[in-house]
Amino acid sequence: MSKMAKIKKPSLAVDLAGLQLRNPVMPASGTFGYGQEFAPYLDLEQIGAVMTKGISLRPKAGNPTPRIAETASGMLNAIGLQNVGIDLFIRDKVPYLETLTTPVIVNFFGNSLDEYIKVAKRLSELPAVDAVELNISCPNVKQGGIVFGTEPGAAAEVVSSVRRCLNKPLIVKLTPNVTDITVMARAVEDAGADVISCVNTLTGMAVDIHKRRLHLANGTGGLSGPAIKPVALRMVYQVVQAVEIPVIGIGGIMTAEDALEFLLVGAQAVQVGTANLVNPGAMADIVTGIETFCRNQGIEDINDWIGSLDQ
Amino acid sequence: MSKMAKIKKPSLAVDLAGLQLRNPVMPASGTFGYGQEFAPYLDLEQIGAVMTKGISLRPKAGNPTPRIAETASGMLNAIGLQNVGIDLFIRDKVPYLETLTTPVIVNFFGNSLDEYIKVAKRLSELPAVDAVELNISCPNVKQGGIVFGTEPGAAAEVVSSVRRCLNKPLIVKLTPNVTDITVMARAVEDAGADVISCVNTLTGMAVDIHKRRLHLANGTGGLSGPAIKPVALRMVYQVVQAVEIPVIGIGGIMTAEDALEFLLVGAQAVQVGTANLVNPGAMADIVTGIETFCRNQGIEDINDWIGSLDQ
Amino acid sequence: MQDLKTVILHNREIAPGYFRMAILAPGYPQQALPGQFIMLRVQANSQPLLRRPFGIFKTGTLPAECSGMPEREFVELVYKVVGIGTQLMSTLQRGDEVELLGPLGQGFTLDKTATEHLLVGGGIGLVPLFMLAETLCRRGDRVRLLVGGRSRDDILAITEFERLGVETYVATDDGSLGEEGLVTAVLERKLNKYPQAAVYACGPTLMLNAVRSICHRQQVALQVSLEALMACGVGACLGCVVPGHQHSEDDPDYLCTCRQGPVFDADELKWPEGGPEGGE
Amino acid sequence: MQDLKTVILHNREIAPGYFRMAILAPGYPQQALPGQFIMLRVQANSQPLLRRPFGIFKTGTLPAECSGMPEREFVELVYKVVGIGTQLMSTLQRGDEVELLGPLGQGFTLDKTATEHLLVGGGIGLVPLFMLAETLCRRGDRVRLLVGGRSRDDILAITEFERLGVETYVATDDGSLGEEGLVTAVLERKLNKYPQAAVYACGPTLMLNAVRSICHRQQVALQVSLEALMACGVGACLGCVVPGHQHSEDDPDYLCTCRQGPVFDADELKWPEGGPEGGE
Ligand SMILES: Cc1cc2nc3c(=O)[nH]c(=O)nc-3n(C[C@H](O)[C@H](O)[C@H](O)COP(=O)(O)OP(=O)(O)OC[C@H]3O[C@@H](n4cnc5c(N)ncnc54)[C@H](O)[C@@H]3O)c2cc1C
Ligand SMILES: Cc1cc2nc3c(=O)[nH]c(=O)nc-3n(C[C@H](O)[C@H](O)[C@H](O)COP(=O)(O)OP(=O)(O)OC[C@H]3O[C@@H](n4cnc5c(N)ncnc54)[C@H](O)[C@@H]3O)c2cc1C
Ligand SMILES: Cc1cc2nc3c(=O)[nH]c(=O)nc-3n(C[C@H](O)[C@H](O)[C@H](O)COP(=O)(O)O)c2cc1C
Ligand SMILES: Cc1cc2nc3c(=O)[nH]c(=O)nc-3n(C[C@H](O)[C@H](O)[C@H](O)COP(=O)(O)O)c2cc1C
Ligand code: FES
Ligand code: FES
Repeated sequence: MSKMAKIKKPSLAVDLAGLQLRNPVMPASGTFGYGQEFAPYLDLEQIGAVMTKGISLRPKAGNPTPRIAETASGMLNAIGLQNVGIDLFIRDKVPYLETLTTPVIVNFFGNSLDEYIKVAKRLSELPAVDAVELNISCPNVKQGGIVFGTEPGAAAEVVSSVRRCLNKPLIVKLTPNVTDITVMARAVEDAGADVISCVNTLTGMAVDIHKRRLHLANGTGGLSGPAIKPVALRMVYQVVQAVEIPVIGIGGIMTAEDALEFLLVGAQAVQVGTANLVNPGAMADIVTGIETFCRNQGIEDINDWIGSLDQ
Repeated sequence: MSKMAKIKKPSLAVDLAGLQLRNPVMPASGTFGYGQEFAPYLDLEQIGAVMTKGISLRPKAGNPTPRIAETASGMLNAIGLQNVGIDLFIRDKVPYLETLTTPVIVNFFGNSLDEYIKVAKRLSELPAVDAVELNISCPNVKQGGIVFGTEPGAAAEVVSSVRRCLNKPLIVKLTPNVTDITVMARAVEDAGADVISCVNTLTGMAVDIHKRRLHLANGTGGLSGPAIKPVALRMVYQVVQAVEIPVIGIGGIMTAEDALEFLLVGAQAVQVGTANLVNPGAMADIVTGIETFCRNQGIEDINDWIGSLDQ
Repeated sequence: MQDLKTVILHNREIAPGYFRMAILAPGYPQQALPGQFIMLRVQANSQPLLRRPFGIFKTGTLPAECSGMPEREFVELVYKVVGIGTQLMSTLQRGDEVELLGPLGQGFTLDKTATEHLLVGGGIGLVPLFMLAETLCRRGDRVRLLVGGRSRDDILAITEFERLGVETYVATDDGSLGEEGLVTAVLERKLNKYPQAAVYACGPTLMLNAVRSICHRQQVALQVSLEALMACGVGACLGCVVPGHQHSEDDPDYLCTCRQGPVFDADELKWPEGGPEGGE
Repeated sequence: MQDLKTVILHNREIAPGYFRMAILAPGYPQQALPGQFIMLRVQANSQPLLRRPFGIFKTGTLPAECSGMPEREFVELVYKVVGIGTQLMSTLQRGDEVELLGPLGQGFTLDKTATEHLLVGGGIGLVPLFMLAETLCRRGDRVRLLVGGRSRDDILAITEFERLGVETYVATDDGSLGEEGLVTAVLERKLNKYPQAAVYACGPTLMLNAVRSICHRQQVALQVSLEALMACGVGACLGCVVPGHQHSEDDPDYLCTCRQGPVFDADELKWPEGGPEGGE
């Protein structure tokens, strides 16, 4: 590595199924509101993409409280996919998103195949939306996708149905709560997914011995944060080996080092979730940290790092 | 609750498929050696049972190093089931175990149905062995059980085969790396398991960005410790609802509070794993802590606490 | 609203289990409004993972001469040790680093018509009332503080309220300070005497519920400051929601405690038997 | 061998990135043998989760008159800050609580025949050699310390060895202290001069490998102290194994660094091209 290489500003740009990202760092759905909430803390033009919380056909109230619990190096959430619904989203949130040059990805889900399709059609019409992420994996709500996300046939059906009525890149987000994630990955790839993002939260539970009851009103919740990083890394590694399409790594990414680990095992980009809640400026720190690492290591292009694990 | 109740020494004894334990706290296999290693730190007559590391028909060398990696509130291990094999176990380890009044449980595994059966037969002959725990769930070694542990049919076959040639209580240990643990639980219950213990480790991975390689020589490893407690609690809760036989809770138990959480959701006993590595006296502290809690709460008998979740 | 990497100026135990911490916080004296809160991160690693929310007790400026250093603006917290986060906080010392996100949320609305104000605090719930008292006193209104707690050790910072000119009334469960009984009994008496007063309350759910019943009956304006489990403090996670007054199973209406609260008009909230749901 | 909940007596930086910590440790002066180690837990919560292994640098007793307190036995560590655990350790102060498991493992065997002893330390690998030097000097043997490091800042505690009467030879990569070059070059010269010497080495894998080649060639006795990733330190987890000399893919023969080591006769170990496997 020459001294030259160390001095030059490294290129962090990545291509995600045709979507050009200035860097591989984007928020994970549900931890970044609709974007605008974070504008006071973060220059949204500095991250790779903006990701909204999950949108459904109709507004959704979510679960009763308590909805969150802290665990060792992690947190459980049982928000229950509370969201304003596609109509209010278009009316109240899209105008702000239109002002951004950063690519906008909308995460969405349905309670039925029909709902998935209806939302996908509405999203197709919106020029401000650069790609969509299909949540077939939320573990909180019975109809929120767990059926689609753990059964390859059902997953393939929803993916191919959505694919048919969508004119943008389709990211499919997988749940880690399965015996073999490569089976799910291949199923959604074959059904037409352009990108796979993984993982969503692990289903967990917290117990309050003083009140003799479960912490979360919903009983179970989704575990996220550093605690799940080892499981997420393993699954991303497996999925990268199993499919041809690009993979976005998610799970417990708090620092640039964490992000670099996912990229090293082959993720084309990463999503940052819980870290945004702990530190609203987390993604800016991560982007800067990746850049510094590349400069110090003489990596001119982040694509040279992606998947370059020494095996 | 009367003052009387607070003063009396609470009874911690539990019955585990006919096995009488003085308290519900025992080690998790692989974190307690063959027992004797811990005698300097712990009175083995103070815990509910002794559990050996997993034994196989022939000695097993395990994996190359590095075999362990620390993660956020957890650790990965890829020991690879290193053990002395059943012959040396009987020759070198059993004589010490015979001197204990504490019930002795031997964890074992095989690379094939035939090996499982052979080891089970040998263990049947040993009066020092009070019960056995069948590991169908170790994620480290390809032939170490992952096939048996994630497929209900295969699990049922090995359980019923072992059941037929065994004259002691049979505990079957489940892996958490499955889509629906209740399916596995019901399969092994129907096949003749007397007790279910869950969970084993979650499969994970750690990456070293400075060396550009995976941390563990084996690639993947088993995640244990506080990080996995929420997932373990959820699965124990689910299994307790799904089967009639007693359940032993395992996963991230470091303190008496943690143990009480598993008991509250219905575990009849608990196993302590990683905590033994951090603090060789952990189980003594946990037993004392449970006793103190019961005394303070006026719980005269731990069986009144077990499964008493307010739902 | 900013995220500051900053340092602790002091941190000391003021009563058994209660601490008071001052943090260097440029801009806070100008920005912070009564009833707002901050999210504090006290460790760099992941255990505990989340920041913890604390009401702003007061803000101020250390004069230059005090320390031989330039003027320093600070924010002050008063907290009770209840779990791992607050336990860790209690071990921190002057100069230790923390991350401070704030000021956050909607504070108290100063009632424009009332000139009599009854501030009702339960235990640590007294914290957000101090800046409110300061502001009301500054505009010349009459402020009374009604404060309840288990015993004398749970009654904090009374003299500081009195120095503002606030009349204080104390009730403790065991009678070890002030009168024996509930602070709500005091409230009922005072409301009989000052039926036009505005009421502001912060404390445990049961207390808030009782305060709400009394104010509802007497038809006086009530603002409450709620607590909720919070992950982000900025409206992103939706973990801290509380049912709004029109909330029903079929037509749910959730408000974010961190963004639309922590202070609410009592009428904005749903008041079931047990107090506003979600307030812990 | 005991698990002590105890306190730190002092903890200070002795060179950039290197610290020295004394811990109250009743019994250690009587029990600890040269080359043994301890497992230290520096935090009560789960991050970092595992204890960290450290060689025993020395043990001793603070006389009563020093402190106005009764005699206090202590153990002393010297450590380098490399990650989260050692970083956390570096922030600890006198009086802070730690948990100390030890003394653990098999230390050095005092060579019965040799009276010339060459102690070879690389960087922080010098730590377990001090008590060995003490013991050898006490029985009147000739002890020479050969120590290598990147630069002068990595050469620690030399004067303490010299006070024992040990002759010291220093080599640094950049020549900033002692001669420029590798400590193994010094070893070769010394072995030419003292061909009957026994060698004891602790340091990075590459250094140990080179030391082993030299000693093997010269047919002198060598003991090495290894490092390995450790979870338990007591032989329970089998995380710290190192291949024994007969180890092969088909007939594996693993030794526990924590229980059968950390000091091994060189002949007990497998020495592949890259040094003993598993030693990090
Ligand atoms: C807007 C707001 C303002 C607050 N102001 C103050 C204040 O000025 N002084 C003060 O002492 N406390 C205040 N609290 C409560 C404080 O945030 C919690 O006591 C603290 O987060 C507990 O952290 P811990 O790690 O010590 O406890 P944990 O170990 O996390 O939990 C211990 C117990 O505290 C409860 N708890 C945890 N987090 C919260 C929370 N966010 N709100 C309520 N209960 C919680 C848990 O359910 C558990 O029972 C405020 C909370 C909110 C939401
Ligand atoms: C028997 C023995 C004696 C030791 N004596 C000393 C000593 O006297 N002084 C001293 O400074 N260090 C000593 N070490 C090494 C010391 O244990 C590690 O430096 C320490 O555990 C690192 O902890 P950390 O949390 O700071 O680093 P981590 O954040 O855990 O890791 C940082 C880096 O250190 C490496 N590392 C982590 N743990 C170990 C380990 N157990 N052994 C080797 N490398 C490790 C990791 O692979 C990583 O590259 C000894 C190790 C052993 C096994
Ligand atoms: C509070 C919260 C809300 C979430 N909501 C959604 C959601 O609406 N849709 C979705 O696909 N994932 C959702 N997730 C999952 C995250 O997008 C992410 O997959 C997961 O948290 C793991 O990443 P992390 O460890 O970085 O948080 C949510 C996670 C959290 C913590
Ligand atoms: C070092 C190590 C070795 C283990 N070896 C075995 C084993 O041989 N057989 C087995 O059934 N489980 C084994 N386990 C899994 C534990 O018994 C336990 O199921 C798991 O660690 C979760 O519990 P914990 O979080 O309390 O550690 C091992 C775990 C660890 C950490
Ligand atoms: S705490 Fe996250 S939305 Fe209020
Ligand atoms: S560290 Fe656990 S066996 Fe050596």
